[in-house]
Amino acid sequence: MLLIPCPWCGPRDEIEFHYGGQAHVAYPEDPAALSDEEWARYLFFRDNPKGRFAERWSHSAGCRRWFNVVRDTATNEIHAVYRIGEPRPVIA
Amino acid sequence: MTENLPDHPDWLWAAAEPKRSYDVVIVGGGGHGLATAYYLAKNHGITNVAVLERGWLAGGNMARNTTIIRSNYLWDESAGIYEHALKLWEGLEDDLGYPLLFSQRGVLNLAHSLQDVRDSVRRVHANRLNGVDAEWLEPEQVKELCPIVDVSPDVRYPVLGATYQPRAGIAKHDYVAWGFARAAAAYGVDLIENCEVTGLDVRDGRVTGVRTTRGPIAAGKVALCAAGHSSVVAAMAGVALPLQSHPLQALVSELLEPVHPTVVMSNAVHVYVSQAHKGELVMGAGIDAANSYRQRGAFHIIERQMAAALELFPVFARAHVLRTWGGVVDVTPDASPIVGLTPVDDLYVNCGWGTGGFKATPGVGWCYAHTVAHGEPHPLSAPFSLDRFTTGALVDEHGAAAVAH
Amino acid sequence: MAERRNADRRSADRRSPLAGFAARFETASAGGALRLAEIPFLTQLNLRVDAKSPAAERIGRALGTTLPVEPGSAVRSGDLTVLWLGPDEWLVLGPDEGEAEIGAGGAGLRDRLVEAAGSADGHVSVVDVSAQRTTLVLAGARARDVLAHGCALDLHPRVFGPGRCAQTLLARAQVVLVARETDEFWVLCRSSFAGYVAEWLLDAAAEYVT
Amino acid sequence: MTSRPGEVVRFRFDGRDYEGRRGDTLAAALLANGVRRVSTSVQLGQPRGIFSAGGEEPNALVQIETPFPEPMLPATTVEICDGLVATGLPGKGRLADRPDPARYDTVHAHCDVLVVGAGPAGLMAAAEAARGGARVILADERPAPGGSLLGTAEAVDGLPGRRWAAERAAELDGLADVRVLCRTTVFGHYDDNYLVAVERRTNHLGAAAPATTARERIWRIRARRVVHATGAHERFPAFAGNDLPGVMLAGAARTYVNQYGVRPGRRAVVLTTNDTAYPAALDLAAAGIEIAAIVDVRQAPGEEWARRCAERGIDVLTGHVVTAARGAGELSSVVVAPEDGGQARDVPADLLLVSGGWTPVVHLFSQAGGTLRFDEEIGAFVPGDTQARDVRLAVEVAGSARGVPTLSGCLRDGAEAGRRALAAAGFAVPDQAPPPAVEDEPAAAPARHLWLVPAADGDGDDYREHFVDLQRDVTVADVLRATGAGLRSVEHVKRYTTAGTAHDQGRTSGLLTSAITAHALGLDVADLGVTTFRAPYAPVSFAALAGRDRGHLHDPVRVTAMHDWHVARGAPLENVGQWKRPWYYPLDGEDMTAAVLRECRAAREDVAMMDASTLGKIDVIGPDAAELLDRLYTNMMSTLPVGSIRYGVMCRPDGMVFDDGTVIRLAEDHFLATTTTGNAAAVLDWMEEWLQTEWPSLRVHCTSVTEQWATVALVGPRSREVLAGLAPGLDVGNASFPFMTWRDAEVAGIPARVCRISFSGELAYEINVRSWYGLALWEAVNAAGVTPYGTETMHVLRAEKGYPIIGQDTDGTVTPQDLGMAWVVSKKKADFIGKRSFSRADTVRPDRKQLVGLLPEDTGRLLPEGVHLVEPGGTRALGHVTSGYRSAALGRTFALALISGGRERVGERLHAAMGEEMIPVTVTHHVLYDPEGARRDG
Ligand SMILES: Cc1cc2nc3c(=O)[nH]c(=O)nc-3n(C[C@H](O)[C@H](O)[C@H](O)COP(=O)(O)OP(=O)(O)OC[C@H]3O[C@@H](n4cnc5c(N)ncnc54)[C@H](O)[C@@H]3O)c2cc1C
Ligand SMILES: NC(=O)c1ccc[n+]([C@@H]2O[C@H](COP(=O)([O-])OP(=O)(O)OC[C@H]3O[C@@H](n4cnc5c(N)ncnc54)[C@H](O)[C@@H]3O)[C@@H](O)[C@H]2O)c1
Ligand SMILES: Cc1cc2nc3c(=O)[nH]c(=O)nc-3n(C[C@H](O)[C@H](O)[C@H](O)COP(=O)(O)O)c2cc1C
Ligand SMILES: [Zn+2]
Repeated sequence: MLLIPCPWCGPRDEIEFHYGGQAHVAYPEDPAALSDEEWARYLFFRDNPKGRFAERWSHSAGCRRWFNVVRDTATNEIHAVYRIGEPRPVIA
Repeated sequence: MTENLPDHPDWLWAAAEPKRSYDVVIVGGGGHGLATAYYLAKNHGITNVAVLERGWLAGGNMARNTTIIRSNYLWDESAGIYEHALKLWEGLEDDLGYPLLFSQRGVLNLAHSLQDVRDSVRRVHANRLNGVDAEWLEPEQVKELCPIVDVSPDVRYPVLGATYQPRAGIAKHDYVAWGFARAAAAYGVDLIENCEVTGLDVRDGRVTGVRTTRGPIAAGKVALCAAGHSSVVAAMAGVALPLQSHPLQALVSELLEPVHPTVVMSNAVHVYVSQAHKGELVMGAGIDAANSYRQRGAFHIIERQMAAALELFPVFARAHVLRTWGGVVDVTPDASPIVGLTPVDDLYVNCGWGTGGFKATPGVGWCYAHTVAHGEPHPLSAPFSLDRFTTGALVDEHGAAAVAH
Repeated sequence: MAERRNADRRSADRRSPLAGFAARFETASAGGALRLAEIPFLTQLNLRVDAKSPAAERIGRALGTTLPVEPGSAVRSGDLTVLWLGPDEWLVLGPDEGEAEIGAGGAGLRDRLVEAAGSADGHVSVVDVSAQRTTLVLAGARARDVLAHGCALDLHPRVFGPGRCAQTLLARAQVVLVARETDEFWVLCRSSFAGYVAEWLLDAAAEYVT
Repeated sequence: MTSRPGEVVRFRFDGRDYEGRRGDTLAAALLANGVRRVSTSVQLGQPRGIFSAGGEEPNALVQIETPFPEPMLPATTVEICDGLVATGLPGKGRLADRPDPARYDTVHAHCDVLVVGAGPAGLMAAAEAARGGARVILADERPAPGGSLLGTAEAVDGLPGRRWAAERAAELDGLADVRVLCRTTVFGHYDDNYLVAVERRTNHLGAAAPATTARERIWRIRARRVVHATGAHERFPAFAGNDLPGVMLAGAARTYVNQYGVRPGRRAVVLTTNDTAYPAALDLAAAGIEIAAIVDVRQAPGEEWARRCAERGIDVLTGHVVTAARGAGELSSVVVAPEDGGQARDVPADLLLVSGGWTPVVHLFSQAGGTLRFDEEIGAFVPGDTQARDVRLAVEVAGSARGVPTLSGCLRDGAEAGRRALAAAGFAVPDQAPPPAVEDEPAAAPARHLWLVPAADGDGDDYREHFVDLQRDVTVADVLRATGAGLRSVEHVKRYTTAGTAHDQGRTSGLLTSAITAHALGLDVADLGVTTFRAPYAPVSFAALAGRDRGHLHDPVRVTAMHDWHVARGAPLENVGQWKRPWYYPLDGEDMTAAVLRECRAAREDVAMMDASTLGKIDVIGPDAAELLDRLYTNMMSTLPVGSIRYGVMCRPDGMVFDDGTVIRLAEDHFLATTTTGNAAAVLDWMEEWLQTEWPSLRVHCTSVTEQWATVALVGPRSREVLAGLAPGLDVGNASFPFMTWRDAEVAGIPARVCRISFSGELAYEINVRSWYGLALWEAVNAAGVTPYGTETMHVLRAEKGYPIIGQDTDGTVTPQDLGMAWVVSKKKADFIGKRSFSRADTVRPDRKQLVGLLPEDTGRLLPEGVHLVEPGGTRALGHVTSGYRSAALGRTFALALISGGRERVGERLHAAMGEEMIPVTVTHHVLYDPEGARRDG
């Protein structure tokens, strides 16, 4: 049970959240202009690194806000939490 | 008295030292890697093969799964490869000369809602057309097969029936892995442990070798079998895969006198359970929601698992959880595997089996060996190519195919 | 006259989600360690507005208190309570206004807020959710203990004392939890879940009330 | 020792009645009664005795029969109570054949410092943390605090250790922010210092346990810092016959004497590799047990111990080993020999105390992600640096859990750990208090790490009687066979031999297995390592883990405001997600088929009503509300006039249908969207996800109002008439209130929003009121002579019209076009979610599965849902029946199906394959009833 620091509500148990996968995957400007390969990348291909991963969470049972987290998938350590629209922080 | 496990053979395999080069290097010494090596040697006469394993052989998901074997998948493509596997299972003990404790005790998939029933019946009919044994059972028939299932109508999610595959069952995972390892080693395959692949050498669009914690190794062909770590390894050759890695947990109870004669799985009341040969209840849980490479999952998953187990099996109340553990499973968008070629020549991929690839072990080993040997997909694995994500020809086993184990 | 009759008829016809639990709540409350009761029909408005906007200020004036901007805080103003739900979201609780019409009209709280919001700034929403949730009061020396069986929040009085509120989970239901007084909580739960929450609370309380 | 003080407790074991004393464990009570054989081993069927005095017990496993059957508990952890009935286990436990009446529950707890283990180290850690003002939880699995002090006779601050511990714990428990939990095993240490513990609350009370008290309670503890003060387990070397009843850990024997006043034997030999067995031997001697000899594998013990033994006349044989324990089913003699090969002798004894050193209990530390380091001095793995790895553990380890050997050292170490935890949790650390005084602490001589004692000549040197894992009957021979088979990893050896996989998870034997393996491979055990530690630290019952989430509380039951009416009316309920919905309303003597046909006829020919409250409802408001809906629905919502309603479909980006429902426009900037019952939460989440993460500039707010409204669907040719009667103020004329519009009005005197929509194809209305009024409205409508119908009839009616149910007629692989709903896909919008996918290679295939109608040639034949279609003579599945019903309106059965290239096949004859039987059917268009829509429009 991770303890996830909601940028608004503070630390809450993982079960209050909904996982949203990789962060910073923008909906394509003009999907119609994409090739099938490019569209498939958008649809199905997400990073899956072992290590730091910028990902989205929604505090679905709390304030219902989406936000971003940098978490190490090898250790589950959370390195940063930041709001949607903010750039991924640089972590030493 | 109690049922003792059959003995392992006196000799298994010798730890091999890496050579400079091999015709085929298999990355990952789990069940799939070992079965692939075995069939490369046996079916295709290719024996200058190394299986590279970063830890101890078959210590990944092969050491962690709940060992459910069945072939009653929904879609024709899935039925093809899983049924091929099941047929191989039926002759595998003899083939490998190893007691695998393959027990065709049947698998029940319970239905708890009218939609579950529809989906289940649909699968039964699909299975039959595909030559897969399948039956629909009414609650009383479920009770007959597995008397400890609570089929009373007044529980939160009553059992409305079940699909039943009599030929399905379980096997002893370690024995399977070691059976393949031993047989492959006997053909001259090098099984190399504590040898982590840290890089893939790609020249002019062709893979030429691997770099490892035990030095570089040249390879004519490289076949990935890294399960939960497939994304990480494929990325070494610049190949992106539509995978997400999640922890999946399982647990066992203490040894108990026989209470559970078959395998029961339930999607809605998420639980799957069998009583293994020694007498322990083996139970699987769900995946953790978030990506992770930790071989352990969150505790609330286990609690929910137990709540679900007691709904179906009230007599389990005072059984004890002895040990829990987790594995890292690689999940695809359509809950079907990826087997075949990659954009890099001579680099092959077998991954995405997610929560359910143990049952496929001999089948995928067979097809993947063929793919690697011939440089083109085996007909049974062809539908599981990487390019299905581009065309959209997914083999979606989520919706209608019950729990994927 | 016809108006009046309708209004009476309506209140008579209203049935709160936990109407059927009243007797069991009373029994559970008899020992004194715990008080459990439904507060039916509170007016509840879901308010969405930019906290820094003039509209928020006007709404605050209409409520008699500025909107609390500290996450998880609640303020009271007369018989109103304003709960922070999110960075631009509040739940306004007020007394039963039973007869309010669907849509606008009358002098209900909703209309006051809509009016205060004005239309100039556009992006304000005031949604009537009075029947979306019902309110349970759980009070007494063992109230915290009962909640702790199903709520993962730290309910220590220093952490979750009067003036705090939270959207969270109680057992398997989403709730809005409000610390009213030192030993008094309100549990707001969705109407369809109310029976489950009530059953759960009664079960969790069994150890303390018998 | 029949003269033991204390309250007498009567129990029964293996069919015989015994007396014990309150506070005894079953093991202690059995030993007091001279019972030494407790169980039989799982593989070999050998008799086994009591080996330890705690949860690490590998041998003495029992089955509880009364008060309630419970499998496999170590007799060393079962507290006896009056009426307890237990039996020794031959390896396997047995489950009850009746439901467990006990209650189980869960509690969440938060603290600054959690201390695991209330031995001297843990007590000091907790005391220090509490002194600094922290919120502290101190948990110990034993019934009383004190840890090893309970079993030793050592004094602290001039008090017997047991009393000192009790007083410290009582002091702590008296503090407002401290909680002391006994009988509480912390069994898992998860991410972010989430620890789980199980408290056994009533077992020791037997029949006196209050029925409302949960028998076992799971504590879910979130701690800012954790102090692991978990102590150490004594271990044993492998020698021939080390499984015989009568062989016992030295510390355990000491505990039986000191804590329980029980003599575990009459004449003892002691085998040791270290000094800690000496005080044990002396305590036993003081209790009247004859110590035949202390066999010390070292050249010399600590001087003080040697002196005290000499004083008591105890023979100390240094440089000696025990080469075998002998006896028929029970220890009768011990073979002692000089290690360098001198003459062996047989020493008669009924007790053999063994001490192979102490292994720190690092389970939880390791679970938490801590790495271990081999400590040469104690010959065991100890916690490594907590800050060494990528994950920095918020953990301290104290006392013998990290290898501190002495009592004074553990007290000091505990205090320091408490202070470190305090500081790390952000508290000011108060001045150091003087450590408690420990008087008698002789200097120790170094231990020697001896794992394996070869048998004396000719005495079973095949190592088949040298047990490594007593519980799994694994011997040194088994380990050697594994390494001989080529295995080189201790994980492989574990799986080849099953060592460490039993109930005790190898607590006293795990290190031994590694050491023997390392020895066989010519490796250093430090390099070989040990197998992975996993939760739970000790077995936990399934029921405890399930807690309160059982029976009717297993999963929330969601009901509408009209639910009680449905139940009172005898409607069977259908589970739809968490909702309970009325399925049909049988009249007396009616079966389901008859009821549904009657309900359908009422809807088609007269007037009927349904509880539609479960549909999801989302209030969408803001200047950009229309824009948001345009992007999410496949069709155009921005052109919908205020006052009107439109049906819409949502797809995932992959083009597959995800949900459908109606959208009503309340105002220029205000919509109400409905969703399917099962998808209400998912659709709201979906909207929020796009809004917040992708289009934050859109000015829209979405609010769930699902339960704000109760909805009664009023359906059938007479529905207008009924509505007119109930809502005299509403102009129900077709022109003033046309299809797909809504009006606010009073219905039955209740403020309502009436929508003229139809999911049945009939003239129909949906009346929405605040859910408080749901029941009143329902009753009023029903009183107007309207027939209630359930979900089954709803399904039939909509199927006759070819309306799909998302999730029944779709399965995540179906596009709107596949459903024959190309009309709902906007050609005008530049983009919407899913659009791009409609032109992928696979979505434009002409042979995609498409929704069609099926008419069985036998008009009375019902096609089961899920049945597959094949071409006559063929075996390849073309698709399957998604919905199949008897239709009152059509006077026959019919079905909907998804069939490859279905629309091209209209008119074709296919076979539904029911196993061997082939049922001929004709493919039709999917809309079978009133295709022109005249009825709903009229
Ligand atoms: C808890 C659990 C329950 C399951 N239950 C079932 C079930 O009931 N039925 C079923 O059919 N399936 C089940 N599965 C799934 C099944 O275990 C897997 O699909 C299957 O084992 C995957 O194939 P594998 O055996 O080759 O994988 P693995 O055994 O995981 O093999 C992959 C190997 O690759 C190695 N590796 C990774 N990276 C590198 C590298 N860089 N260099 C060298 N080696 C590397 C790993 O160490 C690992 O040994 C379950 C899985 C889990 C975790
Ligand atoms: N070399 C040694 O390590 C050694 C040998 C013999 C005696 N001793 C003596 O033992 C004492 C050690 O003191 P200490 O405080 O470090 O340990 P301890 O053994 O006295 O106390 C540890 C306590 O932790 C409890 N515990 C362990 N795991 C637990 C869990 N998961 N959940 C709940 N409780 C758990 C145990 O029941 C025990 O009561 C000292 O007096 C020392 O002299 C040490
Ligand atoms: C089918 C199956 C049965 C198992 N039975 C037991 C068992 O009886 N006792 C036990 O301790 N572990 C058992 N395990 C779990 C293993 O001990 C171990 O936890 C698992 O292989 C994962 O490895 P790890 O925990 O070392 O990471 C079993 C595992 C599987 C897959
Ligand atoms: Zn939040």
